[in-house]
Amino acid sequence: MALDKYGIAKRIAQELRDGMYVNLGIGIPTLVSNFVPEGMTVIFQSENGILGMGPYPVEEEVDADLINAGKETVTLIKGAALFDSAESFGMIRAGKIDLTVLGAMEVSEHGDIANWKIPGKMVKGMGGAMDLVAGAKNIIVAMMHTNPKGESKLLPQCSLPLTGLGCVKKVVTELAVLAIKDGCFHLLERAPGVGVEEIVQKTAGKLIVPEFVPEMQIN
Amino acid sequence: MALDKYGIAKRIAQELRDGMYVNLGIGIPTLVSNFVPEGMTVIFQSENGILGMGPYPVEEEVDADLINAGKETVTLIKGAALFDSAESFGMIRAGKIDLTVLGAMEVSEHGDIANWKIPGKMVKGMGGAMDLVAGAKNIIVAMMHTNPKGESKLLPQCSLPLTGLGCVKKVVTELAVLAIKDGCFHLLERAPGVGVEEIVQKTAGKLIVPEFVPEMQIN
Amino acid sequence: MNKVFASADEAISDISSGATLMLGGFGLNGIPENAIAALVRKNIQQLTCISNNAGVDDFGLGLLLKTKQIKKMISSYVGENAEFERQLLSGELEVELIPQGTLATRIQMAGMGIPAFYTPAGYGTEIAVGKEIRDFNGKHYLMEHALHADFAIVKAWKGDTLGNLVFRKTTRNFSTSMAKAGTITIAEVEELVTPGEIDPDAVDVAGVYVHRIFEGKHYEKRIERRTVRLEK
Amino acid sequence: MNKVFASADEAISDISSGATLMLGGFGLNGIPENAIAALVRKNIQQLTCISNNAGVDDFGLGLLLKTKQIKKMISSYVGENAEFERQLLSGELEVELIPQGTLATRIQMAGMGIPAFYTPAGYGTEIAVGKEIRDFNGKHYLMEHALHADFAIVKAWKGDTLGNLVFRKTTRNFSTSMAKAGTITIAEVEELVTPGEIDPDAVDVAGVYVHRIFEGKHYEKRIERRTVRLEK
Repeated sequence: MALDKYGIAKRIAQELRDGMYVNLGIGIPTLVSNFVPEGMTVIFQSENGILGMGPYPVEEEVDADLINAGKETVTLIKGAALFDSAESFGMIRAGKIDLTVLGAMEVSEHGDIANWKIPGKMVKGMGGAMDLVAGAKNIIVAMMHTNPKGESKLLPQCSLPLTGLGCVKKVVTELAVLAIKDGCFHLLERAPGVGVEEIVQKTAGKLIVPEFVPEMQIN
Repeated sequence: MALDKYGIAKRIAQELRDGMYVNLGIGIPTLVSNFVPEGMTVIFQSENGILGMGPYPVEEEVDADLINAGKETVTLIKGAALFDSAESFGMIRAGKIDLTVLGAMEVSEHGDIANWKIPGKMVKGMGGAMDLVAGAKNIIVAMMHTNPKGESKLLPQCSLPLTGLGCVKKVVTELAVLAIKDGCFHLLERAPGVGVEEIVQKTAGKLIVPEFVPEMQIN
Repeated sequence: MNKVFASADEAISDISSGATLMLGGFGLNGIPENAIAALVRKNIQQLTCISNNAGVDDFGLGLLLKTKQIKKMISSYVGENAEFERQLLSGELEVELIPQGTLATRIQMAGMGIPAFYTPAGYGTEIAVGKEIRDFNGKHYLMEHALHADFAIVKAWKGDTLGNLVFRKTTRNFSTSMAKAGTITIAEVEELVTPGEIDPDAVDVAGVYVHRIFEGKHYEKRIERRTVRLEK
Repeated sequence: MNKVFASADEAISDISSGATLMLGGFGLNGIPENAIAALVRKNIQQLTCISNNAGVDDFGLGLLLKTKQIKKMISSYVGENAEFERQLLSGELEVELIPQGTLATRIQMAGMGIPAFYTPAGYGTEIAVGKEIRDFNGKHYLMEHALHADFAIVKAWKGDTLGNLVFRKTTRNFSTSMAKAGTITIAEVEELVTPGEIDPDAVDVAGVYVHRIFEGKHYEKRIERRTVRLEK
């Protein structure tokens, strides 16, 4: 059965390692912070100027001066640090952030990503996405395998305006975990109960399928 | 009579204006801070990371963590700010420092300055001088009119390796105040009792002498 | 040396139509509420506003949009504002979108006297069109230029009469860099104190960058997305 | 996540001969005393040291000079050290002199992921020889590159076990930028505290930049020029 958004977040959380500094985009990526494995220290960065972002505040903790990049009220963990946007993007650009998780409209077999603009629609802006994809050491995309029309979002090349070139290393969808390498998607895992045929059929880009494709271990 | 180093510092202090941010080099320039006119607020920057440098500490105030760019123990005025070297030179480069006063080995009629290197001698380094002359809005040189051999230090062009090109606006020596403009030194004032002939004789660069040259008012 | 102004209206009194302004804040977080209100009252037109976002319909820069005082926005993300969208689609408003890190760094560089620098953000995208592209150590970078403004308007937590500023939590955002990049920098603060009341080690923006300062009133500090959890 | 080391010797144990090091401090102000002593004990050779100054004969980097562990110094001013001068004149030591602001900014840019930038410092001087020169708005600038190091070694006042650092007074100098520029950054602190003891608003260097931290011992904090005035 295809994963729901929590399932995708749980699977991505399995990529976390102790000591990682991680930036999570808006949407499904944000949910990943709920599934940090027990006993592991993972520090979340928010590009508006937080290292050590904590959970949402309880009502009495709400502080208008403390928000995340999604403009939501948040808290700080013990040992957090605050800084300005220039410093924050310096940190990102210098490769100090180990992992960025973000959503996408399209990903190509070359690791290109498009997630900011649909021609003909009102463009809200790229925010920090172009800086994040150009700077982070490792980028995982969390998205649905297909768009609402049922068309594959894993393509030979992106049709939408790009956010970044050749930067995505891994994609986690409701159906599969895929690595991107040497101009191909590589099927690593399938969602529990999902058949390889469905993934093949919904992946428009070149897809390498090994003989045995394990099921994701999600609980 | 030619000025002593205090006289030079006093004359330079007359260039200060209320609200100025000023960086003083090592030597005679440092003395300028002793002669800020009454009722005027002038804030001193030290390029190792101080805005609002105060006088030397009394014995009990000495703090090894607080020095100026000359590596001397100093104090802070009320309303001082501390920062790192990158920030400090950003401030300098962005033209936020209104006036820099520094010593020189040679100054040319084009405003070039040489003050860091003598070929054949041990070179200690330019420190912050090249950044200061390239960044400050206004540069006054405090120096002796001639070198120990009696040769003019105000030259058609510098013979020593340059610190900066076309950046010096004014020179104050033990003999005179001179502006630099349009490729000439312009004699503005002479030290009390010093004759124009002596200044002319000791200035090797092109020198414009007006009909009347007032005496400096120093007390 | 007097940098203290009695009110927002006095502090912005010489800003005229056609000016380029930087306005600090991220969304509604840390915005110069008093100065924005004064700009609305003054009703100057044709402003170019450099700000990461464009406020919401009835707060922040949205107030200046509503009164049609803004000719052009330079931002990284502008998605929270229906009036903005209307003006943009009707051609009344011009928008230049810049990657957030590039925007922050271009402003920072202006305050450091660095006219241009190289960043990888946007390489291979439409942002790179017309820009110098260069390789350093096998990676591609775009040349980007420092971004200046006639006036930078920021809001800090505390400030002293010499212009030193201290910020709280995430309100630093673009404000600290903008404060250093304005030809004239105007700071409004929640609390204006005398020199000596701010620890020199705690200053976020040194007074040298700040030309005018005033104590703001009635901070609303509106929250754009109030997210809470139930249990402690 | 464990960044805490028991001693300077353990923290520097994998630095080997030929490494490029950044060492924080300005003169003797804010230098990593414990790490320098450990480097002397370890007696690794052929070091390239990036540091604004070279210490004095019997303290700071002078200690590493005395034991002839340094192959090359990259500094802005090196004038306080007789042994330095002897080694330089005899050709044992190589020196690269860089304008202080250019040095500080090249280090800062390394920590910001910016490979190159333009600065006016040194235009028209021998520093400009061989460098790209470019005009921006009618002024001449040199292109300068980011400066990296295998290890950055800095000394802060306080630090926590997550690597967050706080500095006192003028000890920030080059240390805050170097801490962000090292491939591996090692910080020694006067006081090592647990997370939560440092106010997040007061952090000078965020923990993400710091890979190893230890509490130093017996800080001497030698003063290079003790200048005092008599009356209060």
